[in-house]
Amino acid sequence: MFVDQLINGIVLGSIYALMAIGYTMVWNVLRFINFAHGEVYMGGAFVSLYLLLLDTPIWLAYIGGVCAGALLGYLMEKMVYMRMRSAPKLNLLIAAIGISIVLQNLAQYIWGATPERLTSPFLSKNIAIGDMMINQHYIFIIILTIVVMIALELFINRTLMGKAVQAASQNINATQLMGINANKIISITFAIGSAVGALAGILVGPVFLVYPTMGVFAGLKGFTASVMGGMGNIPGAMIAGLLLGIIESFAAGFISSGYRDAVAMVILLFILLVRPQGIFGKVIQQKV
Amino acid sequence: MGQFKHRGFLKIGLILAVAALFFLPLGISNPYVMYIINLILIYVLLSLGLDLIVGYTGQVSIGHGAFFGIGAYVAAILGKNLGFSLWINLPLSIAVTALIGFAIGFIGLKLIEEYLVMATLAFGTIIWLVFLNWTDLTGGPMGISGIPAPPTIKLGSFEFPFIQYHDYYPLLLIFVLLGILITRLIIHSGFGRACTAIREDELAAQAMGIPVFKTKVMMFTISAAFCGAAGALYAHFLHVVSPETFAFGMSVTILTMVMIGGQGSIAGSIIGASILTVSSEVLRETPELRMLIYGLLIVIMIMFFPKGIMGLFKISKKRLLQRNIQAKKAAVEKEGLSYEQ
Amino acid sequence: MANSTKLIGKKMVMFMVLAILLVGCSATNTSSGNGSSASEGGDTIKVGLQAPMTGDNAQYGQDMKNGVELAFKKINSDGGINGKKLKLIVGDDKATPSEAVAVVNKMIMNNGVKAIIGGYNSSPTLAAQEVSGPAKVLHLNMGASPELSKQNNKYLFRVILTGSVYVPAVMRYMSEEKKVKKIAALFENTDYGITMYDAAKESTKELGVEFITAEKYNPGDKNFSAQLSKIKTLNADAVMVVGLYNEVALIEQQARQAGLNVQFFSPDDSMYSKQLITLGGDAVENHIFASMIDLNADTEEMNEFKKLAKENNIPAQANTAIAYDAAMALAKALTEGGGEAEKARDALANIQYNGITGPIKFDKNGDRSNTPMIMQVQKGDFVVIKESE
Amino acid sequence: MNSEHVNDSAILTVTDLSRTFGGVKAVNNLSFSVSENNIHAIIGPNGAGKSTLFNLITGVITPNQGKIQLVNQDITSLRPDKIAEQGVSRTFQNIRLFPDMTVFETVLIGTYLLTGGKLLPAVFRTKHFRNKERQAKERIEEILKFVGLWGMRHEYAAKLSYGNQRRVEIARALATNPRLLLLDEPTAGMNQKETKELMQLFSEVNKQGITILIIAHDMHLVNTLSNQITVINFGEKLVEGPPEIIQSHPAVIEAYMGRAEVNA
Repeated sequence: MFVDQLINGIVLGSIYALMAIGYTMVWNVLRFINFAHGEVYMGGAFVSLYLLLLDTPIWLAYIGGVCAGALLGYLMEKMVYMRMRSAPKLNLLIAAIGISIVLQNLAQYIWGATPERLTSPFLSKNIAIGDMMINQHYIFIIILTIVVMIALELFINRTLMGKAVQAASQNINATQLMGINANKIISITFAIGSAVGALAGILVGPVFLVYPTMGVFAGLKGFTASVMGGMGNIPGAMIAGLLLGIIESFAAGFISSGYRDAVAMVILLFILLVRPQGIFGKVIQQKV
Repeated sequence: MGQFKHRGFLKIGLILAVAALFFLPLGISNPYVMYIINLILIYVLLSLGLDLIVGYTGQVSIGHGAFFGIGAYVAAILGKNLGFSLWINLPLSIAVTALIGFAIGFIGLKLIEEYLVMATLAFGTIIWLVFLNWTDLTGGPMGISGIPAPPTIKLGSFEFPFIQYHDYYPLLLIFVLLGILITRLIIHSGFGRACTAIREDELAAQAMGIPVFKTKVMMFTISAAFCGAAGALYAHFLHVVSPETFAFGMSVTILTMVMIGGQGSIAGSIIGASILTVSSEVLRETPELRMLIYGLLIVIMIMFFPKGIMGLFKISKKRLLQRNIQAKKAAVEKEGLSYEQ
Repeated sequence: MANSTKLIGKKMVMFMVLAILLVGCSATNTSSGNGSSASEGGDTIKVGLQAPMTGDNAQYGQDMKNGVELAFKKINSDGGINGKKLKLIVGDDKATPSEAVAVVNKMIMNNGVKAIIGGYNSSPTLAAQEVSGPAKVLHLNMGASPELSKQNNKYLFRVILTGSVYVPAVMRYMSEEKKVKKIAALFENTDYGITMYDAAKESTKELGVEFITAEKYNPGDKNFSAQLSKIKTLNADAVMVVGLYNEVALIEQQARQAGLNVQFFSPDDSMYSKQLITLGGDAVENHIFASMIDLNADTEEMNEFKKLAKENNIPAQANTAIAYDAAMALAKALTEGGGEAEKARDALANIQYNGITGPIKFDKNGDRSNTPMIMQVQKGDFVVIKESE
Repeated sequence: MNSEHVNDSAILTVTDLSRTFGGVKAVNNLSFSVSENNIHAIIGPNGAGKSTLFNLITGVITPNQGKIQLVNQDITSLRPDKIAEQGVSRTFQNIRLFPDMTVFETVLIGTYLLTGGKLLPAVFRTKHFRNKERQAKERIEEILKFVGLWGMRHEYAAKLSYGNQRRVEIARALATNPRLLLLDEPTAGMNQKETKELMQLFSEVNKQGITILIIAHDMHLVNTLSNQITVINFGEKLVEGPPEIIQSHPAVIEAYMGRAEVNA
């Protein structure tokens, strides 16, 4: 049972880590919680599902879903958030929640509310490791998550665009002064964060199904992970996501499965009160 | 002197208008419309409560749906299991909600801005999960139904039973008016002004001797108590409570009412609650599109009226006030008098 | 200054437009239904459907809606109810008690419906019948919970079988034919799941089987790994799942992934849907359950229903058929009632009607007395393995 | 402790006060005292730790070590509102008004200590409560007339001229009925006329028996207004004394005067 829960935890944690990246990247450039990120996760999965129905090859369908997620994030930014730059953060928050209501119900309107299973080439195969059986799709999730993390790390640190995104997270206004188009950076940030979020949704689709409200709790967990890792800290978010998944699985297995979702919330509270800069964050001096 | 007379008229007008409100049911034959009006009244109470902490004190909570739920569940549990009436349950609901509100405020209000938002979200979700999972007490996902109606009120030979929605209206109206009155009394006092000062500039407020944390916690507690009262009324009005009503969506709905109506404004709370309740009910005609349109409405409103509907009037009122002063100044200077009133 | 005034003016105009839109909507709304006191003035009789149209359970609501619409279409083309056409008002109860109360309120008071078909889930139905009962509105529901028999509501009828009929049937089959002794229960934490489990537990003594654990989950849960790994350690002979197809499919799939390979069964036909097989695939093969309907039955009624469904391009699901039956029975009662609520109720209480789901007649609790058959998922289809007695 | 700090008429006594920020000693072992009814000036170059000192006295930040006494009471590490309650009020270097309030409303906030923040009397409008409210409003009328803003009381404070905004801030501070008023560079950014008028106001405030501790750059202001000056640099006290002595002190000239001229 221990190993079972550990594997479940790592798989869940990979998903949370991928989700957390989206929250953290958006926080970096705009300092607000994009509550509609969970719907990007759902949207990506649905588009993949739809492409599969059209007999698209499975890899193309997955890539299509990721691209659709990126587009969704980009459009969200361009159509709503960009027009609210001067509005208080609270307004952005409400707008984000409004968008998430719209997207959830739009998905239901288009595709219906029935949960559907996304195909995975690996799902029906188990691998025996010792006397443990591990589903191949789980291994696929873990490997892909690691690949994405490395790729993202390389992008941020090795490419010019990545460095610009990083600079923007320090000070978006300064970026503008340096001659980098801030709006362009914000758009790119949304697109990348959303692409990763959509990927999370696609990976989860074969296991926990695809349905309009799938993003709600995934979003909350991803967001919790991003706070755990320290808002704005990308590697921190990844590790925190993994940690959250494992803690949650053990709590559900050994304490109570009904309160599974409460675990993340308790951790969130604990972090906020005891270490608001996150597990991996640095203390920032506030100037009076 | 003329101004005084003007004020007197206003006061009489206001009293007449409020009195007229009580006779509103006479003009409404459709009980469903009455039901919606009653629902609006409950939401007004919720918005007033949330506005106290969000609008007047500047501390944002997206967990107030949980306080609404605590009030409702306390009334439901006591009403269903012990047969207590609304008159006992209401004060108990308020007390329990205030107590929990105080505890949460005490822990959470050390945080600021987005971090407070996150913490209230976490608290709200945890409380909702308790509603959902503490099956022995709360009925779990099934909720509690069969909550008794308030007992018949007897005034001499007159009897006011609670059977139809028309019967609930005066009761709910009284509580809403009471809520408005208390809100007004609070905001026009040292305490209320302290809250506004905290909203505007915490550091400056503290330098004026305002105990910032204590004031915030107090206001948070009152705000929770308002929602608790609304919850108890809701439970005895609808006779059923179930957890999903008090999930994150409810917290968002109340906050949206406050934002769309206009923060820090009693009229705003009333307008916000009315718009969202009516649109949500009207949209029941198209169940498949209901939430889609509702969501769009929220996004559009928040994009185009960032200060809420009362914000529009506030701007024009401000301008009016200033224009008035300017005109007076000019007049006074013309007459060569010193400008003093 | 002028610029900002213009801006405010613009916003005011927008606000006005929005307001007019809303008021316009509400005006059409109130004119379409004119209070409960007004009798159906025109030539229509309104019937409400209380079912989950959005959220995780929306598929059930959609199936029910299809069935009722199919029946209404047929009835209306055959001349309606004493010359009046039936009109369906759809109300979304989101499978939750408070929404059910809200929407039933609206349908009765604003739309003036004479009868309600639904809901699908037990808890919302239990809450909603407290509104429809006093209003003397016929309420034909599809909830399985035995609680629904105890409500003392003369207007409440149940068109499916009650849990106290389903459960012993399947338990006896599992004990006698499959020789299971130790059963693990995994059920939805709602009126439906809890009462079904209680009924199952009651039947264990005479059958000589026992429940070794009772695990719960909340409706809408998607991750059952914690419950399943607990069950796995207990070496149960079989697992009884009380839930809807979404959950049953996921549970069995996750059980296979966790290496829990035992017989799964369910006490009733809530998961009887092609969706179960689409979602569950190989994992749901051999799943056993008690059912009141067999879509492969070669009866006159079934064939007619399937023909109608095909003509109207509607998938012939179990819930579609049951809702269709409910609508047909209701139409018969309304015809006999001749516009009077009391008479229609009495007509329904004494109805004798042969539907797709077998003979429909109600006992004094408003329950049907048919007995279920036992079915099994075999090669991606639902096969009767034991006929009803 | 040096004997020079013992001051019988002191309203404020700071002893061995230190505070570091990330290794930088913003205030280092600072001791001085402010005599009752004085106008005491603190001067020093930018970054000398003057504002940090004010924040320490008013409790906005807590010291790493040292002691702050108000008359005989230890106010070290008390919360800012508790210190305000003891009769210490302040203005801020960057004017901090309440953006959404009129002049009258802004100053009304200052009467919090008079009216109190009790809830039940407010809800029941007790006689006591109404009396206090009336008193508060009378007091504001008095203060606003005193600072010359009565005619502008209905205007939004943030929309006023810079000089008048400063007056609002001072009026708000006065409304708390302070014994000690801390002014953090009150004339920075003012034109000469405004500066002169404000200086006039300060001495009138002082005549009402309120001790003033003022941070200033403007040497002219310091010399004409104050009767005691403390010069600090790098968080440490350089010299202290009446204006005549400070003006000619070589260390001051070296550390401060040259730069002040550049600044001015």
